[in-house]
Amino acid sequence: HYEPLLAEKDLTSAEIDGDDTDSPLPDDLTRDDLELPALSEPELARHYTRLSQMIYAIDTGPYPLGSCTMKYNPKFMEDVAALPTAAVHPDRSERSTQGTLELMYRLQDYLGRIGGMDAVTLQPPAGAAGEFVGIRVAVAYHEHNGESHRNEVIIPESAHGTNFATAALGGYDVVSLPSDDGGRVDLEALEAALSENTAALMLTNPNTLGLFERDIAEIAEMVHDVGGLLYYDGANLNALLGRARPGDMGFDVMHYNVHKTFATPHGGGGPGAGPVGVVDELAPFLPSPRVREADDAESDADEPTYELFDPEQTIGKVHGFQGNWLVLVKTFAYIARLGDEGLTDASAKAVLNANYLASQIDYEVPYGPFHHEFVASAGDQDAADVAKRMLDFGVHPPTTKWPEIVPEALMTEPTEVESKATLDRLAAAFNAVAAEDDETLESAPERTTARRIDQTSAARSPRLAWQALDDE
Amino acid sequence: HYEPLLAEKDLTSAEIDGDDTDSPLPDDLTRDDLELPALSEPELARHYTRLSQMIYAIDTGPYPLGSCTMKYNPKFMEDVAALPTAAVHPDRSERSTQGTLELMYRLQDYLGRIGGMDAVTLQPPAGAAGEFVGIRVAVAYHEHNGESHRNEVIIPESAHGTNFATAALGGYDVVSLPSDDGGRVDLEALEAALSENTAALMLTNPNTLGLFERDIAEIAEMVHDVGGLLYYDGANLNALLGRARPGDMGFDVMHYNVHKTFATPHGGGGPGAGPVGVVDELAPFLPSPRVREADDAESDADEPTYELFDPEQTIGKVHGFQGNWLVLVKTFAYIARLGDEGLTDASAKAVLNANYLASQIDYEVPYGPFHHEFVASAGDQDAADVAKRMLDFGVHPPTTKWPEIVPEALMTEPTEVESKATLDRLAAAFNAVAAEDDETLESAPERTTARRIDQTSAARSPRLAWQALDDE
Amino acid sequence: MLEAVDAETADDLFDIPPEVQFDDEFGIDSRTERETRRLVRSILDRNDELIELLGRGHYGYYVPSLVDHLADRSEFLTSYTQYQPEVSQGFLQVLFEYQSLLVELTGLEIANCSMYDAATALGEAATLADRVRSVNGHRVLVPDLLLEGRRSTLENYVAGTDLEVESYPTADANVDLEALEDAVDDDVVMIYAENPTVRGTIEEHLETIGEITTDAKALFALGTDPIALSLLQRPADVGVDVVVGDASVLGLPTSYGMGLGLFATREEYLRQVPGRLVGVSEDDTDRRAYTLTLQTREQHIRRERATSNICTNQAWVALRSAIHAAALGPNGMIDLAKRGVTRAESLADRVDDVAGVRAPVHDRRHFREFVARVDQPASAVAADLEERGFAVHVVDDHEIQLCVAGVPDDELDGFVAALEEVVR
Amino acid sequence: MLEAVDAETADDLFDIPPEVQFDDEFGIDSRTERETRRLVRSILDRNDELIELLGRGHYGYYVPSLVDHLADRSEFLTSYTQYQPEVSQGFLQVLFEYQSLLVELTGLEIANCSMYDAATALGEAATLADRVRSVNGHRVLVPDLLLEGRRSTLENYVAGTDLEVESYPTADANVDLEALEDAVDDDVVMIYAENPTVRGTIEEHLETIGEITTDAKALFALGTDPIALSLLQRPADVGVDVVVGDASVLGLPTSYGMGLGLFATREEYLRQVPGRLVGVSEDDTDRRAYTLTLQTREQHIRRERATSNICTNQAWVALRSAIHAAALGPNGMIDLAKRGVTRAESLADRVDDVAGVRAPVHDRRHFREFVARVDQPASAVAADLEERGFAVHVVDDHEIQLCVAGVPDDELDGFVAALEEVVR
Repeated sequence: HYEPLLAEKDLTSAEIDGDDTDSPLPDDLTRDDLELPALSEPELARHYTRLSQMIYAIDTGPYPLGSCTMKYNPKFMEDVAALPTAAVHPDRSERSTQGTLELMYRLQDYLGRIGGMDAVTLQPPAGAAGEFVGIRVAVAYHEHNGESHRNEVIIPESAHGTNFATAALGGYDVVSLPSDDGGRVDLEALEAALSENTAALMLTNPNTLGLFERDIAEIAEMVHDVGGLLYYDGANLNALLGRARPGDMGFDVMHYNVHKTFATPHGGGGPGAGPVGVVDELAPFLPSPRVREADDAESDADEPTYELFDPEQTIGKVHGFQGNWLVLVKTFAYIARLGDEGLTDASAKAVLNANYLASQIDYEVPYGPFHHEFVASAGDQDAADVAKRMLDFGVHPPTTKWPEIVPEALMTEPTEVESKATLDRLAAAFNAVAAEDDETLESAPERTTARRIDQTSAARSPRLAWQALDDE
Repeated sequence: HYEPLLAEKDLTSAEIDGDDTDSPLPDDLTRDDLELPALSEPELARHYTRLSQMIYAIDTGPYPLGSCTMKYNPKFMEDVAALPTAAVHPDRSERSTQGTLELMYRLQDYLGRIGGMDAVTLQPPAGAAGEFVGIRVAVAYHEHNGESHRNEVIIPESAHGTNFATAALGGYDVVSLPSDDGGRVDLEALEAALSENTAALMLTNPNTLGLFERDIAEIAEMVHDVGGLLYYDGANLNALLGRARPGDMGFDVMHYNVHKTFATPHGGGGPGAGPVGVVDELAPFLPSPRVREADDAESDADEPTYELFDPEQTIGKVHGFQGNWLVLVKTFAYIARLGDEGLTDASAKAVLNANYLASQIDYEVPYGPFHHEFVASAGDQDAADVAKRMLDFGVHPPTTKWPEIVPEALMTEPTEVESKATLDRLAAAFNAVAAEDDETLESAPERTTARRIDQTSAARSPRLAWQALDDE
Repeated sequence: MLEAVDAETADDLFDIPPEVQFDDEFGIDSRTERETRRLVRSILDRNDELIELLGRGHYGYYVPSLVDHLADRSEFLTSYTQYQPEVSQGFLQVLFEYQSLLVELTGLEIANCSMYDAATALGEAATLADRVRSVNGHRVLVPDLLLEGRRSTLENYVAGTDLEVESYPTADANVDLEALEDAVDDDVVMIYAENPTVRGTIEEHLETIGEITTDAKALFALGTDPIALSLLQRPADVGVDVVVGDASVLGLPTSYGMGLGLFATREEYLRQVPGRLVGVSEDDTDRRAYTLTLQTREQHIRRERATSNICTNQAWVALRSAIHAAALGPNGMIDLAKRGVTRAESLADRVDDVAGVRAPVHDRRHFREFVARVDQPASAVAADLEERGFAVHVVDDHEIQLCVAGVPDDELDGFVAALEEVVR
Repeated sequence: MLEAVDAETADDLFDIPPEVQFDDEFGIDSRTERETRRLVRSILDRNDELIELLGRGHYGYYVPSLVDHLADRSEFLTSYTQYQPEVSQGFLQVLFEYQSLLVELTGLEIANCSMYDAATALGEAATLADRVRSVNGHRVLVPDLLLEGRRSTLENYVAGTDLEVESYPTADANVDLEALEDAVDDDVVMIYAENPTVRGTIEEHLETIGEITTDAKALFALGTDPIALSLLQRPADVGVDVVVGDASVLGLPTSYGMGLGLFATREEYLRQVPGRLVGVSEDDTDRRAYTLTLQTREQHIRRERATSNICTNQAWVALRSAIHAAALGPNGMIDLAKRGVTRAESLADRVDDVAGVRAPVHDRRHFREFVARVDQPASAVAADLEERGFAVHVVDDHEIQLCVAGVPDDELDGFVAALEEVVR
């Protein structure tokens, strides 16, 4: 299990103005040379095929990462995204891109229905970008209302790191909110945190412990009472599909992680997409452009026509064009495939699977009742070591050491796609590791492509390109 | 590296007339039940993904199988075969399938030029099927000439097994021809074998030792003098592309292994295709239908139109429809991509690579000068053991123990696609194994998915389906 | 590299006498990958886009996307025959599972890894019968309606033997039992029937045919396919000795007749089976391992005494077929088969309602396809339908054949509307 | 399973107060896979098939088939971020190689794994400048021709800082050096320029811009892309501190603006870099191993003090881009870039020959695209061209912009012919 770097197979220096070439540009506008591997197609096919075989993926086994919703990505979604008719340039006329506009319009509509939101933008290219749109919309909304003084965003301690980072990027001060004993929002602490400076509260529901925030109606009222907005982080939406909608709970703005909830593949880190839904009152601030049905007096076609428009008080753009279009096509296909029935079934199975898996493992699960994910505690074991050792059993471990409210957290989300047999295999891995001693854990993994990797030296003397390996 | 059988994951018995179903047919026309695995798409994706990772393939490393020409299969060929316009039914009208007919016509033409043949059929679905067409054409030709008494086909000892089996299937007696000291056709033995009963001589050129049959012109004359036909086995055509053509050497009929010479993938055993080319005299006997340009008085189109026709004395069909169409599309694409230049370059590199590799290995190579392949001798070592041990070095071994003219043969064909670095890696594997003792060889392989497999017990008590494993 | 081989150019390495050297050019242009793709696309774009109500041995069922994505994994696509089983376990297991699928579907004990297609599988069945026959006969009986491609291929396969192919009559597109009994004598080595038949009728008297065959000490060969087998009588239950047919109804989209020869038979004929077989064994560590087995039947070992000349087969199509079957599962396969019955019946009803059309012509149960009688010349009707975007079979002067496999309901609606216009 | 969790149905497991339960339906139909594919196809079929001479930040270069086939391998497609590096070595190596490619192209020491696109990368460059600035400035200078999507995104990114975005004038579509010098003062933290510019001109005075920026103690940020970088001046050679742009010119076909944010910078800013970085380390057996590194910069560790809020990025597009670059090799990349110059010049010449058209508008060297002046209203010309199957940019009342990237020669011929008809 070792594949040399491309650069170790070949490095060829091609000169721009060497004897063999004929540059169309004067010397002073060009570089001198370019040194890169020059390899044949067969060599490249082997390189990437071999590398692919050194990757754990949802297509090779279960991937129960809490709050990451690694569900299976149906293959047909790739086919629709690969349709030649999907390959259009963003600067084409609306008249010549009715297909793209219709799909976007229908996806906006689907997402609005699923989230209980009045208006949706598809532009944000990831969840964090969706959060950023939410924060920018909050800024614009408060400014529009003459309330530019609001400078605080309240975020539960157990929230995703992106919430904090996004609020900061948006220029807000972060007010961290502790949990109550049950692992939920502490209403008293919230009361204390809320003020006339509150711009928004960002919340995940179910939260990162998998717990539904039962007081959500009251929370919404409290936030709204001080003039703040309630933001829904869509990372855990999979738990609620067809059961509850952020819009109905009082959320004003939310993002959808389509690569989590709607099965677009994670691609080793991206691309995803983070559409944002808002209530009517916030719709004028959404990024431009959005898609709407055209007022179609001229057209005699059976089908409605669609057009782009700029929301009245738009915050402008958060992406050079319209976001991750190909991901949106897959999202649309997934929702159209499942429909009401499939989506509601997904949340049922996701919650059942999480509860079943939790019931089968020997680690303690301190909070409940949880939904699509649970956070077990590794107790005396080091959660990171537990994870490494689980790799030896051929499964991917859960997210570890977060949320910190659970000591040595093992944050586990099996998703609806796993069969009982696979859940049992996961439980067996958990339990085998639970019975092992620290020495075994510390020396894990031993059956993987690479053994335990030294993180400290990687960070202390960073070597971030093959050029940095020259002197080895 | 172990994946349970589908049936070990699940077996579900579905009843045709159970309580839940409603058969549209009376009981006596249906079966009772069907017991098969019922698994979800994610489970299947993992099953086949994991299985695929337990397969050595040209996309994971070199595959130097003599006479099998395992060359890299350019990826774009899959794309053209997957075009929706390629998915037509064979019973459609000629008018509505001009695209298919044009492609077939042009491919017939390409193959004719490459082989120096006057007429080509694309119908045979594999090389052996192509041989069978050749034999059936020979039968028909001789019958047509009132020479039904011809009942012998002469085949060199070192020929492919299919030659013998095909001649026998065609009803001919096989006359086996020994090689001369140089590894080529022994002209005296040929003289002795030829008679008024000779229907054909089947020959590969270069032969399985990689040697060009230098006396081919004389051989052709000898065969033709007794009224026999000369058949060219196309397995080794890759060596001659653009250098020499069977038609020019005096061959009357030949098959092309498109999955060897023209890079259509082997698919773990098939499908391939075995088009057959013949000289004018034999064209009337080819299978029906073939494709020709239509006499196009009616049409006012710029483009010629094409039609199917039955050769006058056709032998009929050797496939229910038109053979392996999707493979033919890939073949056409490969030839159209390479053209004269690429094809001629392929044979040059194939021959250079074989000669270079032979020069780098420690095993003796008794015959020469060879072309695209060479047969080394494992000497005191068992060639089959050598092969198993080579697997441990991460490369695929050559074909072994054949042709028998070389003791403990290692029949090696690296093809034109391998780089010098890969050839050096192959040579290193050969040489490492050459230096090892018998014990090591006999216990090899040890780094593979499965260790050495017991062939005897597999054949002695055959278990050929999961149903046969029930009592384990 | 040239230095190592002592040559100045690669050309020096060729040992071809001047008189047979090729010094000309093929006259074939070299193209970039993109140009080649555009060329092939432009050629194939000359194929009309038609909705095909076509069957008769080749079917365009919808193939789940999963099949493409998994089968296109390059380890499957670019590997060779599994002669080194230690590094081929994945493909061997796939083929073993494919064999097992066919064993379940047919009820017979043995299925091979594939023949080329239904026609060549039929040819191989006849040569098997020739090898294993308990009588000294030479007659192979096939239905008079047999597809020309199958009949002709069969005749080629037996041309080198002393077998002869003869037709027996059909009655309303099923086997004419009386005529068959009349035709049978000691000289018969194989009787071939189909279920469903080429005209889509379901054969109602398989059991009797089995008895007739047994009485004649001949082999009963049945032509069918995995989807039909999911619902129709299990061959082993009606005395079938060899099942042949095209398994590419699963896994392969419409592809101009490219197929996957299904071949299953009884255990007693094991050593006479043509084609590759995958079996289970153990490796040196006593773990289960798969391997090609009984290779002594095959051409590369047995040469002119092999059970067949087949070498390259349709392994990758078998993979596709196995994945498709697995994706359907037992209930999905049965459902698909049932819809073949109900949708054919429903379309026949609707077509029968069209003035000037009668369907089905045969007073039988149908599977997937049926023959309709049209008052106008069938070829004119077909041509007019083609103008409107639909392809149908012309099977006789006033008969067309229609197949529902793979055609969605809305397209069938469109077809009925087009037919109404055409025969108006 | 229900028994194990002590529930009668999965519904019992939900702990949602009645007042916020959703008891209605979305009103979204469920469909089979095939129906869904037909639905999406039917919607997208409403897109006209046009030959696009479009660029301005998004390019439709031909992507070799190899890229699709390798990137679609499901281990790449369906894996998560490499937080467990021991089972992610393959993807980490790919990203490491991608970083290395950008290091070679830019001459800078550090490149990250990806931002979303050129616009967001520009935004991140500004916040980087904000963090590392050696002056207390607040001005970010960008060209007046900057694409609206980039400018607006940049403004959103700096809205939470005290930075402000200001335009400097351009002269004939390149930087107006005098005007830039006039605009610069101590308050400037970043100067952004592009090469090629949005109008396709090649920037001729990068070195001087670099000097101006250095004098101002500001960061020099350059917008470009990997194909341009293969031929044009190397950023490190002209004093560039941050390179941003869209690397999806390699690897991704036209996709409605979906991109791959390129981000490379100098080693001194390492700890302030946004986004993921892959580094080399060793495993317990002392073998080389790859891992995400310097994660303390990132949001999941550093939360509100992170260098960026980015989490999900464009890793899979980076894979595609890396494969495409590898398929081209250094000579292929240079050739592709050169053709961007020669083909744009050639098309400009031909277009200039058309009566009523003048091209290029700018008296500069061009890369890949150029602006043409048309006597008729540009929007009418564009609409007429669209009728004939060609899409072009309208950039002003009488200006259209034409891009040759990815358009084969024969289609350019067709375009020139169509243009002649349109302006006739």
